[in-house]
Amino acid sequence: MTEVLVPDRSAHATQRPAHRRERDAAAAPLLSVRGLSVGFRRNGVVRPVVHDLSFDLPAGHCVAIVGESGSGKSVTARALVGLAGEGAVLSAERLTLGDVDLTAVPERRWRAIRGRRVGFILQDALVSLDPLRPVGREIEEALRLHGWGSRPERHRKVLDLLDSVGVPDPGLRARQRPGELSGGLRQRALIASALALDPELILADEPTTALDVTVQAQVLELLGQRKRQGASVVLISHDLSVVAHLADSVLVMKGGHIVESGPADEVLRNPRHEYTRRLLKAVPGAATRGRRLSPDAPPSVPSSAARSAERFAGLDGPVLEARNLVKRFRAPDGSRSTAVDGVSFRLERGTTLGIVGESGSGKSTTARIALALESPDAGEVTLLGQPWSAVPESRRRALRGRISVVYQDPLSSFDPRWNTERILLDAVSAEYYPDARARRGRVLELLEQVGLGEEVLPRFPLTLSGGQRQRVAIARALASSPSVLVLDEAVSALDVSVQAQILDLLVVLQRELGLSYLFISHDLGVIHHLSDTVLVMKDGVVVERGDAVRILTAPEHPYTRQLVRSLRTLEQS
Amino acid sequence: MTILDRRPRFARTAPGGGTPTRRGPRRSPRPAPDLVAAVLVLVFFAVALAAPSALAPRDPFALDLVNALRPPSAEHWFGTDESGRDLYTRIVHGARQSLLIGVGATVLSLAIALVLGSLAALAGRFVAGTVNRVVEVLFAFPTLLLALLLVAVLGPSAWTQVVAVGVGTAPGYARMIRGQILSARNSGYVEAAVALGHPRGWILRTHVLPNAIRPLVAVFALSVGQSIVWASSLSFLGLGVAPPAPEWGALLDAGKIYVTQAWWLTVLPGLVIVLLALATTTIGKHIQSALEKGEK
Amino acid sequence: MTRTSSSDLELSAAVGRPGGPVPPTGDGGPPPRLGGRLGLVGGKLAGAAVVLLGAATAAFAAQAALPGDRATVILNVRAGQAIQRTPEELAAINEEYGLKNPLVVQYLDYLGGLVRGDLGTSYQQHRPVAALILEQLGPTLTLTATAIVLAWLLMVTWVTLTAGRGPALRALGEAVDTAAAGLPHYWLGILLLLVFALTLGWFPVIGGTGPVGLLLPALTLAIPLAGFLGQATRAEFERSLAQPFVLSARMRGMGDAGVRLRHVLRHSVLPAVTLSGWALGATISGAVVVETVYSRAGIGTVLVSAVNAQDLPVVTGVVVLIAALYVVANLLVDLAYALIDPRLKDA
Amino acid sequence: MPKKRTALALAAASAATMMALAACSGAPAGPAADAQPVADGTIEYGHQQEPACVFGGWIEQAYLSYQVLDNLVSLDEDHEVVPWLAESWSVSDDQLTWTFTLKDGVTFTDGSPLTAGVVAYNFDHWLAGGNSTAQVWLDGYYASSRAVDDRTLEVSLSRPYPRLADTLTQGYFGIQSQQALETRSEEENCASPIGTGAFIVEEWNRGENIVLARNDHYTSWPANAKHEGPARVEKVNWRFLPDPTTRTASLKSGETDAVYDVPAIEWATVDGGGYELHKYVTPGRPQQLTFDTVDGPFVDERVRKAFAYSLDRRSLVETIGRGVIPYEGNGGVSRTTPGYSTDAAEAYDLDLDEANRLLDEAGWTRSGGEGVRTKDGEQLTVVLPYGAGSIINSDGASILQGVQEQAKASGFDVQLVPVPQSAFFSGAYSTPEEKDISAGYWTSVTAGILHINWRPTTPEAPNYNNDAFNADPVLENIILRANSAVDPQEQNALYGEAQDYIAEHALAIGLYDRLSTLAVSPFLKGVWQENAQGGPVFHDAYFVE
Repeated sequence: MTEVLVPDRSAHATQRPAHRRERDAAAAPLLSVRGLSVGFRRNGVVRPVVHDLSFDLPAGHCVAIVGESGSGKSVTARALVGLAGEGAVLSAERLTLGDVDLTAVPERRWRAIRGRRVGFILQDALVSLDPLRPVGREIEEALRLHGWGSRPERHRKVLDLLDSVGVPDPGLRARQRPGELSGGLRQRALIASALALDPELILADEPTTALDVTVQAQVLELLGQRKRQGASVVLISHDLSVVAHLADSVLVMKGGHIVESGPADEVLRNPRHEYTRRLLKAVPGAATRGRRLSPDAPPSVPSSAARSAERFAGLDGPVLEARNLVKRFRAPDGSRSTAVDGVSFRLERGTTLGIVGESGSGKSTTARIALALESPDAGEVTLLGQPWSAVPESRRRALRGRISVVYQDPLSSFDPRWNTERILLDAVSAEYYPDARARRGRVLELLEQVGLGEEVLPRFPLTLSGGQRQRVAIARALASSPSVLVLDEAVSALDVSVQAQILDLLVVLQRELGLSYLFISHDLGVIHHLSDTVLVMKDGVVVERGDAVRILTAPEHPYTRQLVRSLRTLEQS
Repeated sequence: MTILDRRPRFARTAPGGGTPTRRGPRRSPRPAPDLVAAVLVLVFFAVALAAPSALAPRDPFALDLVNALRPPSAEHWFGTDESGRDLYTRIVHGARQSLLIGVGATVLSLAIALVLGSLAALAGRFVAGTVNRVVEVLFAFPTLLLALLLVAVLGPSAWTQVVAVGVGTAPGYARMIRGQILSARNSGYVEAAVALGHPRGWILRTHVLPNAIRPLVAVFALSVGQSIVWASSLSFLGLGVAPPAPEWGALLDAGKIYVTQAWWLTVLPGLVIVLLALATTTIGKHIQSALEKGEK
Repeated sequence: MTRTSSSDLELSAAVGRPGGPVPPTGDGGPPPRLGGRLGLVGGKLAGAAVVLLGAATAAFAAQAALPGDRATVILNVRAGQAIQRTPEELAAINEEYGLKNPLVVQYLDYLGGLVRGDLGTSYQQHRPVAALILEQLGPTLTLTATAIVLAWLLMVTWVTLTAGRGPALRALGEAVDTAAAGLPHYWLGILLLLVFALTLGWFPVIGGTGPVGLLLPALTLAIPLAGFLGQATRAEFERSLAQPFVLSARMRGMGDAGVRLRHVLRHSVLPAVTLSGWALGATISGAVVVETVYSRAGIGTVLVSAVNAQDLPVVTGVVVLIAALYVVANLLVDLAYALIDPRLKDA
Repeated sequence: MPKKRTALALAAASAATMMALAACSGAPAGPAADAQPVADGTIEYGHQQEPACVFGGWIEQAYLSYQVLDNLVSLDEDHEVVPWLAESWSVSDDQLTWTFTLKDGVTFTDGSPLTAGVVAYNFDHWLAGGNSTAQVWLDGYYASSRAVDDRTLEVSLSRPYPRLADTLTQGYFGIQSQQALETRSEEENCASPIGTGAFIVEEWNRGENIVLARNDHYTSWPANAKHEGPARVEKVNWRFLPDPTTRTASLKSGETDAVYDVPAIEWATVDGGGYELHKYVTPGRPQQLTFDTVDGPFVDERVRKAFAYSLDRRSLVETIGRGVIPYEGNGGVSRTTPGYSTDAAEAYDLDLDEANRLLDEAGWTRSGGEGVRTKDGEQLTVVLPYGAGSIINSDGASILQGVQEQAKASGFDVQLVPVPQSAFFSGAYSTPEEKDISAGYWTSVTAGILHINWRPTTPEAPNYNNDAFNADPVLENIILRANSAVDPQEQNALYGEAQDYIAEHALAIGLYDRLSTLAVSPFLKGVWQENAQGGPVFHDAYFVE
């Protein structure tokens, strides 16, 4: 076992583990976990978060641990490399990596194991790589720490690594800092640093979260490669489609317990446990259009609230229309960039217009212009046929009630000093509800519409769950009985089952209240699930527009094709 | 199964522990001992402020020439000064003046800062720019120099100390408030309020200012202690309240020539000042971290 | 990350600085927010002039507001008396220094002098103020500079050793920071002098301007400063320790010490760097006290005696000088910033 | 816990300090019995205050200029005037003409010769404001001076002034080179006046020290010098150490060879440490309180007396002065001044009953013998401003606080106002309306100071040095007669009479005598305090080892 731990200084170090692995594969599994429990001690009390977890991982295989936030999947991963965190209490019957008993490894030896035998990939390289250092040095550090080669050797190796993870022009990239790289390159660099020494075990914790679909596909492909080369992968994810893509076997975790485990396709095709089924059903996409994602029934919207639908029944024509919007921004260094370039769209009453695009495609800016929070440099927006973006705020105010917004992160859109009641009362316009009792009545009505109980009123958003917060945000958006609701990545931050509930809610609300949605998301699945018409944006330009089903089944523009393809690759398999 | 408690190792590997969303160390729900200690200290001084005689029945001015320069003892807990006055009594009775100076200075300072800071953040380009410059200039003045000048103009007195320290420390707070207001103004909830169609003035009143001013609660606590230190520095330079008033800095100043023979005259008053500064700072920090948790 | 920390930086700064105020950060916001600080240096130089003028004006105004007749003061200071003076006596002095000119004239004369680099002549010493100040500047600058360096050494060591090491050490670390930051200069000075010079005799009682005599005064300034920088740094340090990139570094097999020194430290000193700019200016305040306690020559001493004697030219001279120092210090900070956090250049 | 921990730590630190202090007693190994004088060397001398110029009207300047300038005459231990630059002098019978014969071949350090003409020029220079204190001394007596020949100076007076010679022994009357005064800039003459003295100002590091270098060609030592010839040491490093604790400590730690003004609290430790202690009670006006006799409650003599009776000044001074600072009851002049009157000194002792009686009689009443007295609605509040840190040192401040506390007993409400130097020098609290009591001292070689302090102040001829603001012809008459009395006995008697008069009418009461103290290392011999003002004399000083 010491033999394993002595860092191998020979330049061929990267080759040897491969041979060894062939040996091991036949024999005992590379990673073997029996009865792993992890808890955190606070004020003397140990609060368990992982219960009696057991699995074996043969070399060259991938096990996925699936679960929603708080299921304990991340802690499990960290526990496997002895970094479960402050005050962590770990116990295990058996915890072995190859022939090393991980339960008996002192800190010094851990260092030799981490990065050398176990590579760990975290989500979001923007924060997972030191923002102050060039990525090259981060990767080189991994080599240096394990005494790999000489300085020049390491430099060459870094370039090779970057190249091997598909980073173009490694020489340049190595000298850049994470902030200067695109999300995709960044994530690749991170992977390069984690896999620098070609570890036999790869722990990937949400490696694709917060990445654009196209990048996701590439990253997963990378991991797949390593797997084929014989590395074992523990994949942590909440995203079943990702799992489906890579995993040989799946562990479904809930509340620290494994509720179901088995071969990937087994579990994903016909799940036995009710929770797994829910998760699977909750994934939105082409198949789910028009059906409910969540088993629990959405709230029944009181018909009394339906009046807002009628209020503008008389009018026809689009509720929201944008013509050739252009918006430029000036960067601190003085360079100008065009965020939105000639975007036009019509949002018809009672329908949903989805805008899909990757980060930086200008979709959010478009939304802000639609909300008249940003004024376009050129072009115009009209709301309910009346001038909107062109007129001064004072004249807009009267119309503000007709259009409202729900953000990705509701918390930051709530004044931290206000509790739910104050937030909602503030949103209920005094002109329709002059006296206090009527206003409170309206607030209760709103809660009912979004399926919340009165008990949330005194609570502060901080203390609410993500789903509840988003419901409060929606309730606030509905308060003024708007005809247009702008949903800017409104469900992107939510766990899949919660997301399902919110999506269902939105569908019902639209039907009952005759709302029109401007729905912005980077997630094709969600867009597909909800939208009637779709706008595909790239670099501030609309590259394709049209009927949702048509676009997502028969895309024309190459970019759209690429998007859809990457989505497919994730879904099938 | 065999339970192997690995706590020590994991405790040692704490740095890896945090998750990205966590800001700084979590605090235990039970009141931290340092907080308790700090509160106790403050309570003591609060009593000293309200009813000094309750803690020290003696007359802080009474001469006792026979017992001059007695070291601390059961009879005189903190010893006596060159005229045989009881130091403990004087310190307790000095609390009122010292604390009021500290609080007064802080209030004044924050008031000034609030005006300047709001202007700098909210006023028109020209006014804001000018105010910024003014703050900048004031900031370039070492607090003590400002104080020296003010004392020279107004003559030394408790009131002067309040003004000197208040004005001297205001610019920094002004900057802070400006920063707070700006960040509040760029916040999501302000945008949300705009989207709801609230008028600008209303948003300023109901969202921006309240949220900007919130941290001042903490700053206030933090600042009182520091103001006392500053004020006492003035007294120490002989520019404070007139002796024989038992203001702490003045005590220290009077005691310093006896330092080699009667250490207590210098050490103890200083200790008291430090203790108080410590207490207020501690409480301030706790409020601050409570607020941060509230905002995160 | 720096973004989220900005408000805390300002708060924690308020925590630390004796007297509270937060550091100068360009035009108010925390440095990381303003893009390309280097680009702003030019603008700052322009602003610097304004600051200097403002400072000079303020000082002049303050002195003009002083009670009593300046000619009388000059005479009394020279004679060590405190009495009224006869008109004949006063006339001569008023003539010599043009004290009877309208304030505006005096002010303009003064500014004119400033532009020519002439700060006027000391009432007491009959010497050019510029010379008088320059001769005293050396000791003070040495003192403050040494103090700041010492403060950094103390702070970095202490924080790196104690930050994020579990509740007990953290509590101790914070307690020491807070205690140190709260120490009044004069008191600390007396204690150090008492213990190390008067009692143990390890250091000379009269510092003088030699290196040996420098240590105690410098420490007196450094310890509170260190505590105060520590408060700002510690918060940032623990925040950085909780950052994912730290975790991934550990995952790469990096040891605790390595993480602290190679990754975290660099992030966590940013706020302290900002504070140091202000500190150089502010330690002047401390210097006034410290120089008194250790009977050192220096600007502080000059200042106090000048204010006491209403030696207007000297006082205004010192003020302008300090304002200049402050401006320079901040330009330095901007540079240091750009070095430590290169992101600002790309911004 | 953390907070407590630090608190404890600090407490421990201070405790340690205390222990250490208890342990330390700075007794240096004195020189061997057979220690031999060594040539040259530099005297490290720690002085208290730094004046703006070397020569001037302030005693701090007198101390300094005394090293650099020579006077016409000097004062010896027995208060006899002895030759210095003048080898002899005589007075005309009408007392109006003084003739000084100067030493031969004395040259200033700028090479110019010392002539009667130069001295005459100096007299006029002082009177023209060249030295404000010299000016007030001679004002009203000096008429003119002329050089009879190079070595003979004739000073004419407008009124007899028998004590002229004594007066001229003070540092304010140092003789400077006319050439220097005329040709050099004001700055140069301020920083390094040119005299014939034992030392030359070599350099002045403001805020730190003045380096005095030996005048190797020194020929004009005073008759009471301890040795003949130039100074024995090469240099004197005259350092400015304002903080008394530091100053004393520097002597104990051997960083200085001599220090000025040992604080009372340190006296015992220095004394025990084997150091040579010099204590000089400066003649002239002691630290005293003068009552404002033209405005406020003290216009009534009874109230003044009551105030005097309500104080136990002796025990106050002796406690706070640690037995080092001498109590002085006399409000006119100090015990070492010729013509000192003990009667005046013992005029008032603590007598509360008498104090209360007088106050009741004066109409200042109070209920139940408690609190502050009042008279037709007005409180018996008296303002006592003092020049904190300049005229009154910290010991003095403590004593004044004692006065305030003691006066409470008989129903006075004394308002102590420490006036910072700047305000003080700017003439704040200099008018009768602003204050009721003035505190202060004025060193002087003769009781002639009485004339300066008590000359009537009138609209035509204001005397701003008269703190009583009175115009008392009787007192003036006594003093003028004294000033001009030729026979010392007669003169002393008259000066005594004046003091008794001041005491009798409680115009001023004494507090304590101003000390000029000097502590010298056992390795430095021959340092003495000159007898006019108690400044240190380094001309004769030498090291032994």
